[in-house]
Amino acid sequence: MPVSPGTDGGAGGPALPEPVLQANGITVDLGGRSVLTSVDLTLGRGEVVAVLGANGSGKSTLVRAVIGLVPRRAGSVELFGTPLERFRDRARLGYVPQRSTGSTGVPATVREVVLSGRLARRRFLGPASRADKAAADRAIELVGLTPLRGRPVTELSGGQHQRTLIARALASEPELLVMDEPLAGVDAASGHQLARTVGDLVASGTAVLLVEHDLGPLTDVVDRAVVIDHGRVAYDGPAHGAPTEHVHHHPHDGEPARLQPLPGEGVL
Amino acid sequence: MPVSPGTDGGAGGPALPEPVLQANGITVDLGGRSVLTSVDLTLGRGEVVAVLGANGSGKSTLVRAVIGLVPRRAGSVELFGTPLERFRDRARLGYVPQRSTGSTGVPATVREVVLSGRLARRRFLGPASRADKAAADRAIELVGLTPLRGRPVTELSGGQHQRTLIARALASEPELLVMDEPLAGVDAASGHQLARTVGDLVASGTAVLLVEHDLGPLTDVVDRAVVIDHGRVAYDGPAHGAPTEHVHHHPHDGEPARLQPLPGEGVL
Amino acid sequence: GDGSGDDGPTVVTSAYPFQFLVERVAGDYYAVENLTRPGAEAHDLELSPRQVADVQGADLVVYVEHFQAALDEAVEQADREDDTTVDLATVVDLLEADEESHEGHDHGDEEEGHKDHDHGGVDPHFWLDPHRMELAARAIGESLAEIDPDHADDYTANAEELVTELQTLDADFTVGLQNCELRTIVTAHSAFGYLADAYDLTQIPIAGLEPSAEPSSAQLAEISDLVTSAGVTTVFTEELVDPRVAETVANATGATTAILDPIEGLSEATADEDYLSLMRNNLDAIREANRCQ
Amino acid sequence: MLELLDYPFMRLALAAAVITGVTAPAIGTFLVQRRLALLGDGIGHVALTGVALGLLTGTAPLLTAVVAATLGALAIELLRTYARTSGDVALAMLFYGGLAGGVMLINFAGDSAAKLNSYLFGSIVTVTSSDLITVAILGGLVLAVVLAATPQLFAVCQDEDHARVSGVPVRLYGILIAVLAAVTITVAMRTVGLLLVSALMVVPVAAAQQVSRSFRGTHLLAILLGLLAAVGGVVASFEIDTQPGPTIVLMALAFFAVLAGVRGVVALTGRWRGRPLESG
Amino acid sequence: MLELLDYPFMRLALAAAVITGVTAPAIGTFLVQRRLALLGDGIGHVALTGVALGLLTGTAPLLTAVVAATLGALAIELLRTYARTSGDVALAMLFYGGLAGGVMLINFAGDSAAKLNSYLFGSIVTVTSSDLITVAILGGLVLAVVLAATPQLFAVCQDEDHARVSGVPVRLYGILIAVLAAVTITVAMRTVGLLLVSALMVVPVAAAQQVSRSFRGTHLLAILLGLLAAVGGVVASFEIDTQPGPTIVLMALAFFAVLAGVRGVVALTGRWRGRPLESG
Ligand SMILES: Nc1ncnc2c1ncn2[C@@H]1O[C@H](COP(=O)(O)OP(=O)(O)OP(=O)(O)O)[C@@H](O)[C@H]1O
Ligand SMILES: Nc1ncnc2c1ncn2[C@@H]1O[C@H](COP(=O)(O)OP(=O)(O)OP(=O)(O)O)[C@@H](O)[C@H]1O
Ligand SMILES: [Mg+2]
Ligand SMILES: [Mg+2]
Ligand SMILES: [Zn+2]
Repeated sequence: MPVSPGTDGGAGGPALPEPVLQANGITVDLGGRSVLTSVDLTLGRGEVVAVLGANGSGKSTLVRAVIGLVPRRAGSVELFGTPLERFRDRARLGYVPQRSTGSTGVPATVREVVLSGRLARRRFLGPASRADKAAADRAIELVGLTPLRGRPVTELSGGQHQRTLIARALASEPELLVMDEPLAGVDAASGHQLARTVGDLVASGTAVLLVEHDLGPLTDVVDRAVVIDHGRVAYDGPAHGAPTEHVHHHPHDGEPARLQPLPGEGVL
Repeated sequence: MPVSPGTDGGAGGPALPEPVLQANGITVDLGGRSVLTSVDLTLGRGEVVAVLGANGSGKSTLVRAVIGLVPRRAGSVELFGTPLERFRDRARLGYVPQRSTGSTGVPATVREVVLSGRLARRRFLGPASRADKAAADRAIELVGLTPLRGRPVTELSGGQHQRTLIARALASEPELLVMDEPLAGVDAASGHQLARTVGDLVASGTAVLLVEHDLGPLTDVVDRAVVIDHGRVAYDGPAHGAPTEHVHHHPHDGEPARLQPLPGEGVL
Repeated sequence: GDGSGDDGPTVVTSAYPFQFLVERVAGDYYAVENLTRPGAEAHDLELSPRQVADVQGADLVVYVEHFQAALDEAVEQADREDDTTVDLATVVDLLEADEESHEGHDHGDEEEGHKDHDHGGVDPHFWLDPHRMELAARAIGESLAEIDPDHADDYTANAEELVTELQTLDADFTVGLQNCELRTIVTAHSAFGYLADAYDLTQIPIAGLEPSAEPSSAQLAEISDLVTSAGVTTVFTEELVDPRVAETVANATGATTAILDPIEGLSEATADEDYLSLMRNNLDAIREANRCQ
Repeated sequence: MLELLDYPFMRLALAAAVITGVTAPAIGTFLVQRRLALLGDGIGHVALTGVALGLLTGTAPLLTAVVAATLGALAIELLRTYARTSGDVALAMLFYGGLAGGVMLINFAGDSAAKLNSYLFGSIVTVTSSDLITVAILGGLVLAVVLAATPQLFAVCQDEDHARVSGVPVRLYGILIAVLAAVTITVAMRTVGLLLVSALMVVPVAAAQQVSRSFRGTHLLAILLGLLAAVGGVVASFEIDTQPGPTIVLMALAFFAVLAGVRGVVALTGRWRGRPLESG
Repeated sequence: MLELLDYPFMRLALAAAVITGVTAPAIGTFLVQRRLALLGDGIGHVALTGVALGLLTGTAPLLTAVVAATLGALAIELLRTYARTSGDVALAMLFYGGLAGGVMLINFAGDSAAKLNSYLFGSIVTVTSSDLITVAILGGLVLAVVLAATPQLFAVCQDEDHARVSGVPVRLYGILIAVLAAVTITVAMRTVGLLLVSALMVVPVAAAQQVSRSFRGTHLLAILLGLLAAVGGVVASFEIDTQPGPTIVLMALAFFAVLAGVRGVVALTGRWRGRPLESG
């Protein structure tokens, strides 16, 4: 149920509803290497956009750049109409990182980690409110970890850990949910459950930006696909037309991909 | 091209070729919790067995137990006819862990990490032989990382890192290759490449034990599937008959799965 | 330490030489509690609660202020009466820490900084000068007489007897060190400033007041040159200090090493000695090293 | 045992023990979570340089020590962020830099700085009432910040990226933790001793981890154990006539050993064995 | 500058500097890789307890120090393996346990242990020729082991699970690293000083990391930098009249600063910018 037009949201005319995410000309260097070059990305309310592309094409870097985790060399990002630099209303943002990052010296339970997803919504002082706890428990329920909520995250299986991170992002009840390979290591049942959850969120107006290699159960909820190749947008259009199986470079060469991007249109 | 019979390799009669892996009654406790209960697993030469099951069912624990990374409370494991405890010929074993484990304080390049896969084959003293280096480079080539082989592994994307770990396992030219969700985060092209590689290995007699939620491009090479549910074998039989989509427990209960295992036969 | 201090009159001292003085002057009337000398390691300058209680409960405390931080704090905290606390620093005249001996170290302009804190800059090893020990013995006698007037005469007599022995020691040093080929002593750390001052010797310390401080290489080279040019043939080391610094200088100059005891405490090897016998050992050692008649 | 309360200094020591025992693990838990368990000792080394600088320049040494310690804590955050160094390496550089710098400066400052330790190292049995006030104010401040900002601090230490996305000024909080730790250590080392405060930041947390499974549980249990070790250590040091600092530390280590043992026995005898597997 | 060679102790110091400068980073690289950068300092603290024990029981203090340090190194491996403690916490426990134990024992040992530091801390300018032989033998041993077992040590430090699957006796190698480090430190602290040897185990590695991208490159560059800092520091300390230990450490830190700066400048000016992206 996309609200804004799929292919060129925000660029069409001033009368359209303000896009949730508007990124223009994003250019990122990592370790002295040019990783993204002039990438544009727009996301409307209730839209689900999948970022596709080969390993190392720059998908994670792109989503990290639009939420401010990676510094840009050039380009601008607006979230809900506010430039990223001045964007304070962080509760509207949820993020699921690729692979887990948080291994720390003190144990923390699933519930504690998920509750930390409420951070941006909590009043500054005092313990978590009832609403916070309820939202966290609801998120845990959604990923099916309720029986494990008192378990330290270090004692989870890979997929359980991944689902904990999904729950943490859901707990903040975001209007823009950014997920970097959320299905990696997650079993089929949980994948379908996630697809249902994303469907419900979208119905309530949440926009979703996700990175995946294989959309699997999420295929049906995705409105639009953006294919990244060598740090550039190679395709931006309807999901069913995305050249997922074809944009990849031969593993042995160092040259740019040979497939010519066909912006705005599927090649399959 | 399976060499030993699919469903009951090693159990049929003494005339059969010695199984590559024979595990009986494996029982494992983790953190005071019973994770695996009396699991049997047999793998013949050139056989490809996929371990399937829901998150937390015990797949990783099973593969880690059969290669000695997790202590067993009960049960026996034989590799190439030798009890695991006395098994010294480690070069015959390759292992790809679920999610990366090695983040260390000193940088290491892709090539250095892959070369460490040759450890069990190297002569004790002196630098890596030419054969070692050639094998490492071949493995890097197989996963398509040749242009990145001098890159520190900390500067790789998620999928590139995963492929480095696959290359490390391939570098040892193993006769038993154990892979825990090797495709997680790997793009479609590399997935197909891995399937081809596994096919070639199997043709040369290598046995493969792999854990996956979605076999994807590997579907065709898998001979047999073992479904684990709540730490027990719920199915052991031809891959095409495995109840992948059905063995999962409802996320909210704490009870055993309701599906009755149908050993030796597919349910679909 | 038995803590309470009620089970008999006690005097607390902070170092062995003071313990020696009090034991001689107080005779059997007071038990002497010598606080274990805290080591130089930063973390362990700490007294036990019993020792703090001893400081509070003792009839008399004999110490040198600004020498052991932990003891200073305990004394300050105990809030003792003035006449039951003897700070020997106020009795004898303490020398500034000797800086000249390290030529090439000029801290002239930096001195200002230290003026507000009188902690640093003072050399506490006054007991190596017998004459200052006489003053300390008399002061202790007077204090004991004040707090225990019943036995005042005994304390005075004991103090005078000790002073006589110290005077003899002083005389022996004066005579023994009169005609020497050399007037320079090279010591492991600069503990012997008072001794040198009293008997017209020049001390070349290898390390500063803290024996554990690492010397600089240029300083070692400089001292080696000084030793050679002064014709010194013996480099002194200490029982309780690692001899390697002294040995390095000795090796570099062809000198030999011998032991000179700063008498900061008794070790296992010197358990049977006392202050007086140790001082005489020191005298013999210097006479031999400096070839005195 | 009540005999020890007859001594005013023991009453002061007990009060200081209560405050230190509670404050040190309260902030220390976050250090352990960030894998900077040895920050306390590192700060101590740098404070030494600060004192030497103070002596050289004629500034109040305690002030320069606090400044140096704070700068050191900032340096660690910067090294972790901008140079390719992990926390332990950044700490090591601080250690050795602080120590080497201190030793060199002392050398320049001359013999008069030899007693510089006395600026730095206090002892819990010689705490004065004005010391106690300082420690109490500082402890109250640290506890107040920790109580108020636990969710933020937890998030920052648990997963920096996620905290950043949640709008937490990650670097600011990282610096807050480091500076709180630095100030606590510098002030406390002067009153109750460096060994005591830096050990109480870590050992009770390690002990609590043995049996606790949640962050909150670990945090609270660590504070409780810190309190018990501090008070128990002061009492024991009085009874068995030892220095209170090491006694408290050894008591905390004993807690660790006991709890690790409990955990080992429970795991081995399999009290939980056969418990039905929770599904997920 | 050649003037310094006139003094026999400077010739010995230079020889000791060469050996320490090469040996310390050679083993230290593996400590950094295992995130145990502060192991050197921890071992030093435990060795203190060992010396105190030796003095108490009338055994040779150096022997008890080596034994205590080795046991301490083993304890760290055990804590990491069996207790829920990360490396830094295990190290911290060793630190504080060693220190508290040492202080308590010194207390019992009385006066004669007061100068116990001098049993422990040497200085590179007071190395004797017999010291030099000890250090050379030890250094040769460490280098031989490191050279022979680099692939195994690398694998163990990089990914323990993978090393175990490859048939490397992981615990044994972990212990080998710890014990090698413990023995090196205990012997070297007595001859060249604790600060020097423990800092040279870490700082050159951190410096090398700034510009090197491979393990081998880091290892070799660290050894080179260690050697340069050690020799350069001895020479500089002679020229500018400072203690050699801290001078060497500060020189190594200066290398770090320069290389970190070089890296920063290169990254900022974007020397690599626009370089075609390697595919993967
Ligand atoms: N260190 C641990 N301590 C206690 N329990 C653990 C530990 N590691 C895993 N478990 C539990 O053991 C069970 C099996 O874990 P395992 O990692 O084998 O699952 P899995 O089948 O590989 O799951 P996934 O598909 O998520 O990788 C899970 O319920 C998990 O929570
Ligand atoms: N820290 C870093 N320093 C330098 N280069 C990096 C760094 N991190 C990633 N890169 C490089 O940047 C490129 C893009 O990485 P990114 O993680 O965005 O890829 P991705 O599209 O998410 O791939 P994957 O599908 O494997 O997750 C890759 O070529 C990678 O090697
Ligand atoms: Mg990615
Ligand atoms: Mg798994
Ligand atoms: Zn002295």
